[in-house]
Amino acid sequence: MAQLTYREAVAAGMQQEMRRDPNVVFLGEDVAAAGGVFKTTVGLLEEFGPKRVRDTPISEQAILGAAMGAAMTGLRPIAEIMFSDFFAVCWDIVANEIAKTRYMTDGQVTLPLVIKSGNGAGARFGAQHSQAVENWAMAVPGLKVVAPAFPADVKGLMAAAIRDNDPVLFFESKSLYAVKGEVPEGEHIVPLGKANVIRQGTDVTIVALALMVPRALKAADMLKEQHGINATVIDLRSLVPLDTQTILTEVAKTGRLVTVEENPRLCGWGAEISSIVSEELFWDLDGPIVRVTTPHIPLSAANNLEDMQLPNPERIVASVRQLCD
Amino acid sequence: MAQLTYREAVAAGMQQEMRRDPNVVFLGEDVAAAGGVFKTTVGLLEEFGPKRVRDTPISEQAILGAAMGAAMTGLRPIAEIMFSDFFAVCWDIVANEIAKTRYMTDGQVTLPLVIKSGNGAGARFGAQHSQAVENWAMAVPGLKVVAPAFPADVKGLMAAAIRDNDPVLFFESKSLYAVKGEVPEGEHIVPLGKANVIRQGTDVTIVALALMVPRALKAADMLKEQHGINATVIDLRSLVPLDTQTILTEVAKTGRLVTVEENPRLCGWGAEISSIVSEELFWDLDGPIVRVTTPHIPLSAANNLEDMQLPNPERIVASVRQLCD
Amino acid sequence: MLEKRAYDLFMQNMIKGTSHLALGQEAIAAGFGLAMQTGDYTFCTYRGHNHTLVRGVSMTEILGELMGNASGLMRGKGGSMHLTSVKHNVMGSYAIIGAHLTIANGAAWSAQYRGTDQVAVCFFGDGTTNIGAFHEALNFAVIWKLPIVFVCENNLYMEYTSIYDVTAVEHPAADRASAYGLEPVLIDGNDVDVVYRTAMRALDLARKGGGPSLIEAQTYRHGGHSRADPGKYRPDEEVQAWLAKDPIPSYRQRLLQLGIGESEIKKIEDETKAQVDAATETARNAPPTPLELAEKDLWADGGSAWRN
Amino acid sequence: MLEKRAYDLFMQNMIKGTSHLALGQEAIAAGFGLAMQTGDYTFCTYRGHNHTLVRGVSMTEILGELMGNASGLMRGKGGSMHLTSVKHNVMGSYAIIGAHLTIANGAAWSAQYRGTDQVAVCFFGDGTTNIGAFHEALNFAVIWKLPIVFVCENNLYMEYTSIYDVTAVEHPAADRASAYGLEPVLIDGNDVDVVYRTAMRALDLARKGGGPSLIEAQTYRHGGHSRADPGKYRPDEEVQAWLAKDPIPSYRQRLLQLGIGESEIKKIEDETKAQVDAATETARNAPPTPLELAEKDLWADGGSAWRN
Ligand SMILES: Cc1ncc(C[n+]2csc(CCOP(=O)(O)OP(=O)(O)O)c2C)c(N)n1
Ligand SMILES: Cc1ncc(C[n+]2csc(CCOP(=O)(O)OP(=O)(O)O)c2C)c(N)n1
Ligand SMILES: [Mg+2]
Ligand SMILES: [Mg+2]
Repeated sequence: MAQLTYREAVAAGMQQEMRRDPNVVFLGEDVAAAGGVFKTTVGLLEEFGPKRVRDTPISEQAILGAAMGAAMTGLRPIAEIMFSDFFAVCWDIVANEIAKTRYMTDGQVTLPLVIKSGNGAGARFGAQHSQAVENWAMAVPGLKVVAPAFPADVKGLMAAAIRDNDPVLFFESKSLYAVKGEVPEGEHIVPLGKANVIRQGTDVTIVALALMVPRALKAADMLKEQHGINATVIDLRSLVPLDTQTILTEVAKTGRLVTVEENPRLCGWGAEISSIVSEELFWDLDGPIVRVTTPHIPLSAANNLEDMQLPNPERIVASVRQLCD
Repeated sequence: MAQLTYREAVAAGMQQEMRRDPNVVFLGEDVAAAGGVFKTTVGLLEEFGPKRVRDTPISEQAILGAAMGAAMTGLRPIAEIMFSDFFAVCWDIVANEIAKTRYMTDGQVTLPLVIKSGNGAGARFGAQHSQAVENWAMAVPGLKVVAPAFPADVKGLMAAAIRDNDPVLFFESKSLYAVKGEVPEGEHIVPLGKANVIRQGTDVTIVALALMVPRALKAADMLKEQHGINATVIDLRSLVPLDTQTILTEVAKTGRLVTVEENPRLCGWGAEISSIVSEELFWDLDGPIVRVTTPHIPLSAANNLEDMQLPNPERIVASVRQLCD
Repeated sequence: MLEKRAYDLFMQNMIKGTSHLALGQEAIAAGFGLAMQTGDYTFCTYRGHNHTLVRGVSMTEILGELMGNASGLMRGKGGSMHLTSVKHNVMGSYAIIGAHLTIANGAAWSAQYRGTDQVAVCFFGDGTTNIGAFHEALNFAVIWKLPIVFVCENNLYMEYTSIYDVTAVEHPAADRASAYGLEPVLIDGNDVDVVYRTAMRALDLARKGGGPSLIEAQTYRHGGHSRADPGKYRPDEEVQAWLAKDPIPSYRQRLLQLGIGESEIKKIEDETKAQVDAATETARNAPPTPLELAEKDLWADGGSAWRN
Repeated sequence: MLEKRAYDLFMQNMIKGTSHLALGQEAIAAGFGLAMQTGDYTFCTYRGHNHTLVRGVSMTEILGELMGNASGLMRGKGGSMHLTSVKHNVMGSYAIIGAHLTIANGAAWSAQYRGTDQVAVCFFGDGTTNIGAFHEALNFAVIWKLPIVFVCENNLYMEYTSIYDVTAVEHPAADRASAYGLEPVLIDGNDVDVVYRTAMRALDLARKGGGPSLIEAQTYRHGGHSRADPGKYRPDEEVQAWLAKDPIPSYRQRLLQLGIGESEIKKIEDETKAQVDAATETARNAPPTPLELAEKDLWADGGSAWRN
């Protein structure tokens, strides 16, 4: 085990797979010489050279198109979209091309590629550089969607994403980049599509993702200490494939579900999970399913406003208490 | 009352408002001289002239950027995105610029604009020209989202959208363009954000949108005739603002809810409504909330596959029966 | 070889029935089809039936895809706008304007990375030059010196709007070559020999590591944009003038002048017609696509599950 | 007038504290600010503090927005990258590369439609010339003959990558003008007089219905891309050479040569410094943004309700 930051774990996962497979290549804006604007890919150019680690112009469509065409023809590219908000300038390549081509070609084309991106809020970057857009990706059939919360999962899921034969969108939580954690040193793989039950409780199940996971854990501690409420906390890790089994199993035990999403309220993954649980576990529920989300408004840049907009432990606690009363 | 097709009703709504307000202008690909590739804007060039009705290059970002800039500075533009799938090539202008600018500028900028687009499946166009993407829009705070099912609503909601001071995405159901219906002849406005209870039942509430509305109605008839089940059918008409009052009132009466969505399963508007109802009407529900959707796969071009993928009356009937048994 | 070319030409003229035809534009597909090597990649548009055919894909599979049944190239899952045959290196027909230029770059990059001498050839229309992806793709290809040939088939119209009304320069591709440090190449796209020679030069350059080319081939589509379009927005004289330049009769004429006998040509024409008839028959009688295919092959594991 | 120019220059040099500074690029904002008329529209980027200031927005409001409190232009709801002051016709600072070129077109179109003589001026960086929206916006502006001036501030770098490494031509904007039927205009962006004269010409052309211009102004940012960036990727000699061309001392020199007295200049400098100090003080002591603002002004009705 090594202590790595979340951002170092990104590079560690990529490095592991680039060492293993010479067809893994990497491209993006400022990713090579500069090691990425978030410093998630420091050292890769030095180790793997300019043929495999490449800086690009500010041309997101060209970046993802290149990744797609390369994936169709034998490479396993990783592309970086610097801030996930910029998916909006290349969404066609993601949603119309990468997501659909295997299906449309009756399986002729395989697209083993990863798109990594800095996602989410908390850094006062304002409404166009702070969005959590994993729900955009989840809404499009044909994309796998991953969003880790801990450095070990960052490394392991990145490696799994690179080995996967389907397109994977890998959302890195910008606000977690500096967080440290234990990361296995040798080959490390965390399979896609497995949620992690990181805290086992009896009264309520809290489902969270990425930046919301530490907040959910904090809330669970507060609930325990201050209110005697015992919460299960699930770190989803993947949205697609979605580990509904784990969710359903845990909710069946506690009879109550609270989802905690960073994305704005409407059509988030929490709604999807709520609808699954309310359809499939209706008779097991002891109370309404509650979603804690960022309200359906853009994010502000001012510290106090942004802090208020994002779900935080206090709001989670309040929601759970209302539910459990 | 006049008998108009859905496509004629589009032009009728635009014409009504263009006559009323000289600041209403219209741009898009092949919309002027050709009257639109779906013939929804025939006659507008002739009546309003080339200064107000303008053909553009294949430059969706430039089209929507122009609409936005014009709206910021005194005009009320209507822009056409030919197929709603093409929102993916200009999603940045929609989701990052148009949706957020009023908020980010603390209300300094007002964006009275409409983006109209041919949406949805049923015409064998294949996966890149058949998507129902109203849930993409609903997921982004700052956009109003409208999707009418009947010619009268097309005219009235188009007029309301044009008069509205916020950006409205107006989704026209391609498969309904040829459908005729009664449309009021004089000035006609249907307010945004009001769902329409088009059939009143007692056993189950079916909520549908656009192309799914006639199918839900058909299903309701079949349920009545073949199974003695009496369904309420709600035509949502707007996703944002969402008429939750009507939904909650009706579901409270029937105790059961089935949503019928054209979009692929994950993170559709049905999930959002399911989550609202399961949170707010938990104790009034007599059974699980069921969502009927297109499965989470791209759409095929072949007749038989596409037909099977889209929700149809038979599938709605089956879902309702399962719920009501 | 000449025969092969004529053969290609004729075959293309015979595809009937649906969607975005390229009648009148056959010389471009024929010229390139002949010039390309087996390993080269084709990327084309919804108007790509010709380009698919010249790479060796069977008529039955193409027609079957247009009809959307089990005989189709993708058994109806893609449809007429998405013809793809990976085993022929037809890496796809794309229906969203501009996207495939960027994707073709990726295939060219992969060839470069893998050290093969494959070239990617990417066909698109005049209207496509005004969308952002065109610009990104061209710049990207040049700075990475990719083995790729961009071919703009300028048929003077986007869907119903004249390219002149919506483009800041006269030659939508050629007049923009310099913006990417490229030479302008403007050719008669209806002359299959000119197309062939131009293609050979560009392919050769790319194969030798000389980077991308951008070719503008002037041509005309005889019909409307798609099945729904009678093409009435075009002046009659314009249509007539271009019909007179139809590459197929012109090339027939040239073959005769070159001494290929009328009877030989007739034989090819008849054979082709017979093939088309047979393919049409086969495709028409093919069974419908099995319904289970709808849920297949979203993922590389062959399925489409998003949950466990 | 000269004084005013110098004044503008100095003011700009004084903004401290955060984000994407344009130190070294002040001459462009100053020259244009002076040339533009009150009704003209400014569209700029996250590196737009100078451009906002020269249109008359108060230093307090700019600094307040950088600090994210109630004294800010948008009371912290936008942040440093989105400075907007509609009453000064500063129609926004945009943070997603390329978008605002298309939006500026819309303002120009509106001016044209309403028959005013307003011009939209749109500032952007060299790196922006490689994104699709640049291409779409330029072509669109030309075919609609919009009253707009596109100003590329070529400071040689995107974020950390040299523009030469990622661009197919030497002059990312000027070498592409011909792709839109425009004249190439390449100027010394550090000479405020040159900028001013060029701006006047382009504005005049646009005002008279002559359509768009595309100007490439060569300049340099003295610091890194943003607060997070020390700018180490740039060769020392390059930085030194450009520091020597700093527009502010150069212009001071020119003013002296033109006979403006040292004391007069000093006076302006001191006044400016005092103003900056005062504004900093005011902004720093402003109250936090009221929390209720978070839910305000998503919609024109002042609220943010998505349901009834
Ligand atoms: C992004 C996008 N915008 C619009 C369309 C609709 N559309 C399909 S074909 C076409 C015209 C394309 O013109 P051109 O590039 O000249 O090709 P041609 O059809 O003439 O071969 C348009 C506008 C599209 N498919 N994708
Ligand atoms: C679409 C998009 N891609 C990437 C970025 C990240 N980004 C912000 S500034 C910048 C560099 C822009 O370079 P240039 O246009 O030269 O402007 P400068 O910062 O030098 O003024 C980049 C890549 C962005 N904001 N938007
Ligand atoms: Mg064309
Ligand atoms: Mg720059």
